[in-house]
Amino acid sequence: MEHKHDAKKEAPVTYAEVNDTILKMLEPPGTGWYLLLFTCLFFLAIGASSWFYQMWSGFGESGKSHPIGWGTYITNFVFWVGIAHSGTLISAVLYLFRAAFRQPIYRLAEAMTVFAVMTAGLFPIIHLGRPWYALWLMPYPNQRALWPNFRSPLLWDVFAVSTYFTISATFFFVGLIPDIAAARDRATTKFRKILYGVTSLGWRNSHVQWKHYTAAYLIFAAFATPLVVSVHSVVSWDFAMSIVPGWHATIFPPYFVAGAIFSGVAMVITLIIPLRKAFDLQRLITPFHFDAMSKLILMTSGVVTYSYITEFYTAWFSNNVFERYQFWFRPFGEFWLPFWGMTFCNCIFPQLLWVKSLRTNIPFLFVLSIFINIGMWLERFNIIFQSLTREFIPAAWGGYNFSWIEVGITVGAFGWFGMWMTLFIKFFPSVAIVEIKEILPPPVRKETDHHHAAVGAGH
Amino acid sequence: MEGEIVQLNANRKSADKEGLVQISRRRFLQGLGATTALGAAACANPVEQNILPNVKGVAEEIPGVAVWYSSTCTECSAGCGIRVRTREGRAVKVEGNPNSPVNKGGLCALGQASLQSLYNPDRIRQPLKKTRTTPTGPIFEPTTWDEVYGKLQEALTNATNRKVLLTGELPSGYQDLAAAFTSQLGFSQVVWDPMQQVAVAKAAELVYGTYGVPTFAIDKAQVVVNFGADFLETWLNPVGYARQWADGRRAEKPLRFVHIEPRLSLTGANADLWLKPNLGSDVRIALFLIGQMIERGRTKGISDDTRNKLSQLTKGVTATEVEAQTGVSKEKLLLVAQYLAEAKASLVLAGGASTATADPLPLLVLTNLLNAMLGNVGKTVDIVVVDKPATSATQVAALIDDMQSGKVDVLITAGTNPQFSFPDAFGFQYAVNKVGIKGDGTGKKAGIVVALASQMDETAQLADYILPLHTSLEDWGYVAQPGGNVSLMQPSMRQIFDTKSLGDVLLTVAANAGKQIGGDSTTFDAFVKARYLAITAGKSTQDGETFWRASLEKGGYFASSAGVSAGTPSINPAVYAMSYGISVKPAHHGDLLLYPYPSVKAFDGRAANRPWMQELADPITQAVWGAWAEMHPDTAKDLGIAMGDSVIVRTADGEVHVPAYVTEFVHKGIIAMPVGQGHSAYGRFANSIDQGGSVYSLLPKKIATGADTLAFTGSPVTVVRGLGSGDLVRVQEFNSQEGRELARTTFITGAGAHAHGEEHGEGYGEGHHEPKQMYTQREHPLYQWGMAVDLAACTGCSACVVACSAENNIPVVGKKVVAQGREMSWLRIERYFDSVETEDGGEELKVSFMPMMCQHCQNAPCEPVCPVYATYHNEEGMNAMVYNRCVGTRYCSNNCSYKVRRFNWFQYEWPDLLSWQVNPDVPVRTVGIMEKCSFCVQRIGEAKDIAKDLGRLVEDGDVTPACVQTCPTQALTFGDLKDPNSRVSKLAKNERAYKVLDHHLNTQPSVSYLSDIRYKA
Amino acid sequence: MVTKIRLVIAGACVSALALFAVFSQWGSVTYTATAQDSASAYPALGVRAGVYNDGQAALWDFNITDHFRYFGPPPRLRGYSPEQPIKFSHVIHVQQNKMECQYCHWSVSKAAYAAIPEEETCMGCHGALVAGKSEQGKKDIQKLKDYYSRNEPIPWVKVHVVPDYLKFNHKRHVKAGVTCQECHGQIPEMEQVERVSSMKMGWCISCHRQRGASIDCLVCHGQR
Amino acid sequence: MVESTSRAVVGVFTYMDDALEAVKSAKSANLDWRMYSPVPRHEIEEVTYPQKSPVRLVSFACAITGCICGWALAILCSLDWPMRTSAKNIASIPAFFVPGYEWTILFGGLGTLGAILAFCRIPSVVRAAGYDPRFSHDKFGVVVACSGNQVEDVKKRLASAGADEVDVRDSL
Repeated sequence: MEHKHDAKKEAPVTYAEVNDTILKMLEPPGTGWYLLLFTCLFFLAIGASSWFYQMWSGFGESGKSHPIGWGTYITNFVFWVGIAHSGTLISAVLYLFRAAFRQPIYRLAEAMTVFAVMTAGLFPIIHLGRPWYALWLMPYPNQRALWPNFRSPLLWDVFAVSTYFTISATFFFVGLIPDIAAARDRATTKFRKILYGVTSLGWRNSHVQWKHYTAAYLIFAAFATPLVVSVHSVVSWDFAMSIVPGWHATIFPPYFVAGAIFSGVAMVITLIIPLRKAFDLQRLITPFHFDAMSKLILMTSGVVTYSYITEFYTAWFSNNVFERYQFWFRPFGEFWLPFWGMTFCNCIFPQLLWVKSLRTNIPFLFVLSIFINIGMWLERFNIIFQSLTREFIPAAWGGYNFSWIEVGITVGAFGWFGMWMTLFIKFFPSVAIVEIKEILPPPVRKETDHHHAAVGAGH
Repeated sequence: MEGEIVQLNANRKSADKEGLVQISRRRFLQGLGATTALGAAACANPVEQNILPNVKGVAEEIPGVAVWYSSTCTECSAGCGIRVRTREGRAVKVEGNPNSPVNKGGLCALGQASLQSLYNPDRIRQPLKKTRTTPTGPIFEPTTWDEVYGKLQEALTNATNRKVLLTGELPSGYQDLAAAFTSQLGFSQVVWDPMQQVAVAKAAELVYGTYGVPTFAIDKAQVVVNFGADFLETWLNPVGYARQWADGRRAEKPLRFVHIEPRLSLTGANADLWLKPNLGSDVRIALFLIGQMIERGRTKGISDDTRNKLSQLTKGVTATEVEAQTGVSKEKLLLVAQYLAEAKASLVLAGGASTATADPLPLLVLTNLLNAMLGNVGKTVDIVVVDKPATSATQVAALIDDMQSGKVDVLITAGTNPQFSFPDAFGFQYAVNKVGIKGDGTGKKAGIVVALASQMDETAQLADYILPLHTSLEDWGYVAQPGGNVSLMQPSMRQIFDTKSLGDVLLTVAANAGKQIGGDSTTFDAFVKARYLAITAGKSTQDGETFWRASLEKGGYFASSAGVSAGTPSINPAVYAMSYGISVKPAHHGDLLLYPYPSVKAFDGRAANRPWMQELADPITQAVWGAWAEMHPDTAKDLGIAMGDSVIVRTADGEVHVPAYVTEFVHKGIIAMPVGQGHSAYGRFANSIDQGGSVYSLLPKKIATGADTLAFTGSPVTVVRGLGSGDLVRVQEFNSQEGRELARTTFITGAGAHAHGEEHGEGYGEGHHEPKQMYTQREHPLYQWGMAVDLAACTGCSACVVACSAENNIPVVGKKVVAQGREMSWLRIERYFDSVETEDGGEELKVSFMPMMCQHCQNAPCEPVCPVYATYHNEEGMNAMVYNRCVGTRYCSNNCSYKVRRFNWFQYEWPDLLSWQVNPDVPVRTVGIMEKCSFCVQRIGEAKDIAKDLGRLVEDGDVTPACVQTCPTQALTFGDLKDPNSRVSKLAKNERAYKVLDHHLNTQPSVSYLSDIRYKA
Repeated sequence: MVTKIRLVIAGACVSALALFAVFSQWGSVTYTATAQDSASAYPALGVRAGVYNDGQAALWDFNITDHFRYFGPPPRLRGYSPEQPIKFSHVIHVQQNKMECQYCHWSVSKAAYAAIPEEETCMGCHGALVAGKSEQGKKDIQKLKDYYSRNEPIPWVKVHVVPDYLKFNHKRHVKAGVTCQECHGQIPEMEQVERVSSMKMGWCISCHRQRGASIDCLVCHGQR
Repeated sequence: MVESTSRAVVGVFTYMDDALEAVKSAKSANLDWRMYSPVPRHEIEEVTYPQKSPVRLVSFACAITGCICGWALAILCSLDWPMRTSAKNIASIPAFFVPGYEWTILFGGLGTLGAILAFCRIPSVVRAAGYDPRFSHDKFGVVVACSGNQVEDVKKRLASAGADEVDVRDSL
C-alpha cells in the first residue's frame, strides 16, 4: 500500500517514542484546552438549567404532545447509544478479529463509548414525566413488594444500557491500567503522582500480571462483542416491540446495529482528526487508519441504505394500510425535509468514499463525518417523530411543538460529553501506549521472524 | 373584601389569556425532595392536616357516602329532571333524572356544566353597589341587602313612570311569583331569551290555531324532513328530542332523516341526506314539497278548500325552477318528496337558524301546512300540549325606547342578559343609563336599576345595584311542563355565599312595599311547596306532606306519558296571503350573508364562562375556546383567506375579529358563526377569549316580520383578512378516515328496506369470528366489564365528554395547551367526513361521530410496554391504570393504537371554588403521569361495595359510568360481558357490532361499536 | 477439566439460589400477630411493640424520608402523635368507661370513612351529665362546650394520614373482621393517639396476602 | 516469591531476548525471579508463564451465575406479584431472554474484573521488589531474589545474559 512506501523512509517507531509522544499529551494544558473545557461547561450549564426548568415548570416545556410521546430526548438517547457502539466495536470486535488499524484509535473510541453511554443514560431519565422516580425501573427490593415489569422493552433497556455501561467502563478502565502505570512512572507533579498512583492500582508490569491481564482482556473482548450487538438490538426493540406503524419491523435490530456503527465510526473520525492535529499524532494515526475507517463507513452506509429500502419494500409488500401510509408520508408528507436530509447524509454523500483519494482526504472526511452524524440523528428523529405523528386513528394525528428547552438539553448533552472527553485527553492517555507497543517489533538482539507492525514505520 | 371586588373588575381586562395552566411549584419541590435526604427531611414534615367533624349530625348523611337530590335543570327552558350527587354537603356531579319524562335520565353538556355555574369563580358573593364608572368598567363595592332593599323601596315609592321587571324565560316557580309581583306592584314584565322559538309558536297559531310551540314525537315518524331545526343541539328540548330521534333510528324500520340547511349543523350531520339550499330559499323547497304532496294525493289532513288554495299557490313551482333558485338538484328534491309521500307517518320541522331570518313565518307556515296535509298533526305533532314562550323582542325594543325617552324609573333584571344577547344596534346600554333620569334636563337620577344575578354579566354591569342570587342548584322552585307534569327544584347544597333566592327577593321587595304576593307564604320555599301541592292537587291519594316528600325524592310529579294528543288544525286564512307574498320573492344570490347559529358549546352565550364548555370541542368544527367564522373554500379563496387566518367580519352594525374556519360544509353564500362568544364582562373564562367581539353586535336593528323575534340570519356581511393568525384551535385536524374503517356504517339500500343492508367496509362483521390467539386468553373469575357504543344513536352531542370531565376530575387546560395537542379529555368524539357512493353512483357526504375512550383491550398494546406495571390487566377485564406508580415514560401512549391516553404535561390546578367540584372518589393526578378512561372504576367499586353488603353479585345495570349515564340517546351501554344475558353482551353479539382496529391488530377491545345506520341516498 | 466445569456450574447454581433466597426475603414482611388476635380484653401495656410492624424491610427501602427524622416523625410515619386541640383520652373513655369504638366512630361499618364523632355526640354525655374529674378534664370539657356553642368544628389533627391516591374502605375491613387495633394499635391505652403502623403499602399488602384478600392494584388505587 | 529477608538483584535489559535469557538462567538455577516488561508478548509468556490463566474459569463461572440469576430474577419477580399485561404469560420466557442475556455478560464481565484484581494482586500499595519506572517505558527487567551469598552469582548471570545494568537492592 502507498503509505508503506512513505513510512519506509522514516525511522521505525520505538517503544520510547510511543511513550514520549503519547504521554506528551498529558502535559499541562494550554489556553485552547481551557477554552474548549469552558465551552463544554457552558453548554452543560445550558442543558442543566434547561432540564431543571423543565422539571420545575412541567414536562410540557418539552415539545411532546399527545400523539407524540417521544421526541428529541429519545432521539438523543438512541443517537448517543449509537455513538457508543463503534467504540466497543473498535475495541472489542476488531480486537477479536485482530484488525490491524485498531490500536491507535481504540482508546479514544472507547472513551467515546463510555462517555456517550453516560450521555445516553441521562436521556431516559430526562424524558421521564417524573424523573425522581426513575429508581422504580430498577428491580430493587422495596417495602411495596413491587417489581418492575420484565416484559417491557424499557426494562430491557435498563438492563442492556446499565450492563453496557458497566462492562464498557470496566473494559475501558482495565485497558487503561498499564498505560496509567506508564504515566505514573513519568509523573512529575504531586497531583499527577497521586492521581496516577491511585488509578493505576499499583500496576507493575510483571509477567504474572501480564499473563492474567491478557487472558482477561481477551475474555472482556469476547463479552463485549455480543454485548454491543445486544444493546442496540434492545434499543431497537423499544420500537420494534411496539405496534406503531413504522416501528413494528423485524429488520430493526440489524438495522440499528449497523446504523450505530456507522454513526460511531463517523464520530470517531470527527473526534480523532482534531486530536491528531493538536497532539502531533501523525506518526501513530496514519492515512492507513483513515482508509480503513472510511471503508467501514462505506460498508455500514450500504447496510443502512439497504435497511431503508427494505423498510419501504416491507411496507409496500405487507399491503397494510397503516404501514403503507406511514412510508408514503415520510418522503412525501408534511415533514419530508428530515427524511430527505437523512437520505442525503446517510446514503448519498458517503458514496463518494468509493473514490480512493477521498478516503484519505482528512478535511473531506471531517466534513463527511459531521454530515453522517447529522444524518443519523435525523434517522432516529424520523423513526420516532414521523411514526408517532401519523398512527392508526386520523382523529388523533398531531404535530410537535419544538421548544428551546429541548434544544438546550440536546446542546447540554454535547457539553456533558465534551466535558468528559476534554478532561480525559488531558488526564489519561487517549492513545493506547501498551497496545501500540505490542504491535511494534520488540527490541531484540537477535533478529527473528517477528510480528509485522502496522503502526508508523510499517515493517 | 373591597380588594376582592376591585380585583374582580380588574380581572375583566387582564384576564389570563393563556387559560388555566397554573403550575404548582410546590409539587415540584416535593418530588425533588424525595431524591435528597436533606430535602426529604425538610419536606417530610408538612403542615398538619386537620380533620373537622360535623358539629351536629346531619340526617341521611354518612361521611363518605353520596347523597342524591332530585331537582330540575334550568340552564335552558326544556326543564330536564336532574339528580345532584353531593358528598359531605357539596354538590359534585349533576346527572339526568330517569324519572323525568323530558330527558329520561339523559343530560346535555350544558346541564352537566351547571355545576360550574354553582362553583363559578366569578360568582357574585355579596350585594354590590356601583360607586363609579371608569374607562375600564364600573367599580362595584360591597353593600348590604338592607341598603339595596331600602333604595329599591325608595325608588318604588318615588316612581312615576314605568317599572319594569326584565327577565329571561323563568322557571314556573319564579314566573308565578313574578306574575303576582308585576300585577300587585304595578310592574310590567318583559321577557328576553334569544333561544326561544317565538316564530314557531306564532306560525303554529296561524296554522293550528293555538299560540305555542307544538310538541313533536320524532320517534313516531318514518320520515323526518327538517328545515334547519337543530333539535339534536339546542332546539327546544334537545335531550328529549335526541332520545326520540335515536329511538326512531334504532327501530326495526329506522326513520329516514332529511336535513335542509345552508350549513352542516350537528343535527344535519346526523341526517341521511343533507341538502344545502341558498340561504332563504328553503321556503321554495317547502312550497315545492307542498306541490308534490298535492300532486301525489297526500292531502288528507286538510280541507279541499285549503288544498285548492295551496295548489293555486304552488302552480308553477317546478323542480327545475326550484333547483335554479335553491341550488339543490331536482333529483334530490323529488327524492325528498317521494320519501314524504310514501311514509305512513312523517314529520316536517322548521326552526333554528333557518327560521331566525327577517321573515321566518312563510317557511314555518308552509312546514306546518305540510304537517297538516300529511296528517301528522295528532300523530307526530302535538298541537294541544304546547309551550308558550313569553319572550318578546318587540317588548324589549319598546322598553329600550321607553328607557331612552326617560319613561322608565325602575328596572329590575333577572336571569337574562340583553346587553349581550340583544343586538347592540338597539342601544340597550345607552338606554339603561337613562333609567330614572329626570326628564327635566337636570340629569338627576331618581330611578334605580337593580340586577339580580348569580354571576357578573354585561347587563349586571349596567346596574346601580347587584343582588346576588342562588344558582339553580341552591334554590327551590318548580317547572310546570306542558302536559301537566311538574318538575321540582330543591337545593342540593347550602348556599355558598351571601346570596338569596330570586323568589325570596321578590317576596321581600313586595313585602317592603306592603304587598303579600306569595299568598300565605312569606318565604319562597314555602311558596314552592304550597304552589306545588296546589297544582298537583287531586293527583295523589297520599296526604300532603308524604306526597311532598315523595315528590322531592322522585323529582316532581310526572304523569305517565300520554302520547300525542289529537288536535285539528284550524288554518287562519291569512296564511295564504302570506304564502303568496313570499312566492314571488326571489331567492337570494350573490352577497355573503351572516348565518349565526347557537352551538352546543355556548348556546346563546350563557355557557361561555364554564371552562368545561369552552374546552369542549365543537362536534362539527372540533374547535375549542372561542368563536370562529365558517366559510366555504371558494369564498375563502376569493378573499385570500386560509384556515385559521384572522378575519374581520363586518356588517352595517358592527364588526368582529375571529379566526376563519374554512369548510366545504357551508353554503358558498354564507358566513356561519356560532353565537355566544365574545363576552366582555362575563367572567374570566369567557373574557379570556373575547378578543374579537360578539356576533350579536353584527345584527341589525330589525324585528322579524310577523314574529316577535329578532332577525338573526341574513345580514349582508363583508369579510376581510385580518392581521396575523386567528388563533383557531382544533383538537382534530384531519377529517377523513383514510379508508381505515374506524367508524363503520350499515347502509340501507332501496326505498325503506329493512336494516339488513350492505356494509361499508370489508372488515365488517369480523368482530364475530374468533381469531387464533397466540396466548391463552385471560380468565375473568367474576366480571368482565365491557361497553357497547351504538353509532346509530350517537349524535355527537358531546354530553358524555363533559360528564366524564365532571366525574373524573379531568383538568381544563386552556387554549394554549390545547393548541399544543395536550387536551386532557379521556373521551373524545371523533368526527369524520367521508364520501360514500350513492345508489346512483354519485358521491354523498357521510359524517360519522365516534366516541373514543379507552377500549380496555384484552390484548392491550399499552400494558406490556410499561416498565413499572403502572398499567396492567386486572381480573375484571379492565385495563387498569395506577397513577401513583406511573413514572411517565409515555410508552403506553405511543403504543396505544386508539390514542386515548392522556399525559399530565403540567400540574393543573382548579381555581378557587371550581376546586369544590372535584369528585372525592377520584384522585387528582399530578404532573408527569399518564391517565385515561377507567370505565369509572370508582363507580364499579361502589356497586361492588353495595352488592357485597346485599350479599349478591353486581347485576346488570348496577354500574353506570358517567358517559353512559348522561348519554341523551342511550348510545352507550355498560355491563358485564361475562354475563350472557346482560344488555352489553347482547349488543356485543349484535350483527352490527364490531371492534375498532381489532381485525388489524387483534387488540380485543372490551368496547364494541355498533355500526351506524344510514339510508343510501 | 470436565470435573472443573461441573464444579463451576454447581457453584453457580448454589450461589444463584443463595442470592435469591436473600432477594425473596427482601421487601417481604413478617406479619406479627397482635395481642388482639387472641385476647378479647385489653391486654397489658407493652403489646404495642407487637404492632410495630410497618412492612418495611428498612434498609431495602430507598425511601430515605423514613429514616431521617430531624424534626420528629412526619404525619405518615408510625410514632406520629400530634398534640390535639382537646386532650381527649381514650384511656378514660374506652379502657375505664368501657365504651365501644363504634359508639363514637359510628360510620366505620357504614362507609369508607371512619368519621370523627360529631360534637353533638360528645355533648350527649358532656352536655349536662359528665363534667370531668381532673382539672385538665374540666378544662377540656369546657373547651368542647365552647366549640359547640360557637357552632364550630373542633380542629382535630389527623393522625392517620394516607395519600390522596389511596382509597381505604373502612366498612369492608370492619365487615371482614379486621379489628380496629390491628391497624390503629392499642388506642384504648393511649392518652394521646399515636400512629403505631406505618400504613405504607408493604404493610397493607402483607396483611392482604396473609388473609387471601385481593392484591389487585385497583382495590386500593382507583376506587373507594 | 521474594522473601523479605533476602536480597533482590535487578537486571535492566534493552532487549527482550536478553531478558528472557536471564529468566531462563534464573530458572535453571532454581532461583526466585520476576520479570517486568513494558508490553505483554507471547514470547515472554512462553518462557515465564506457559500454563493457562485461570481467569477464564472465573469468568465462565460468573457468567453462568449471571445467566441463572438474570432468568431467575425475571421469573421470580414476575411470579412474586403476578400481574397480567396484555395476554402475555406471567413468566414470559421470550421476554426474559434479555435480562438473562445481559446479566450473563454483566456477571461475567464483573467476574473477570474480579479475577484480574485477584490474580494480579491489585490494587496494591506494596512497593514491588526491584521495580524501575523504565520498565513501563522501553526497558525489560528481571528481578532475582537471592540470599546474600548468592548475589554475586546472580549478578553474573544477569550480566552475562546482556543486562545493561545490574543493581542489588534490599529486597522490599
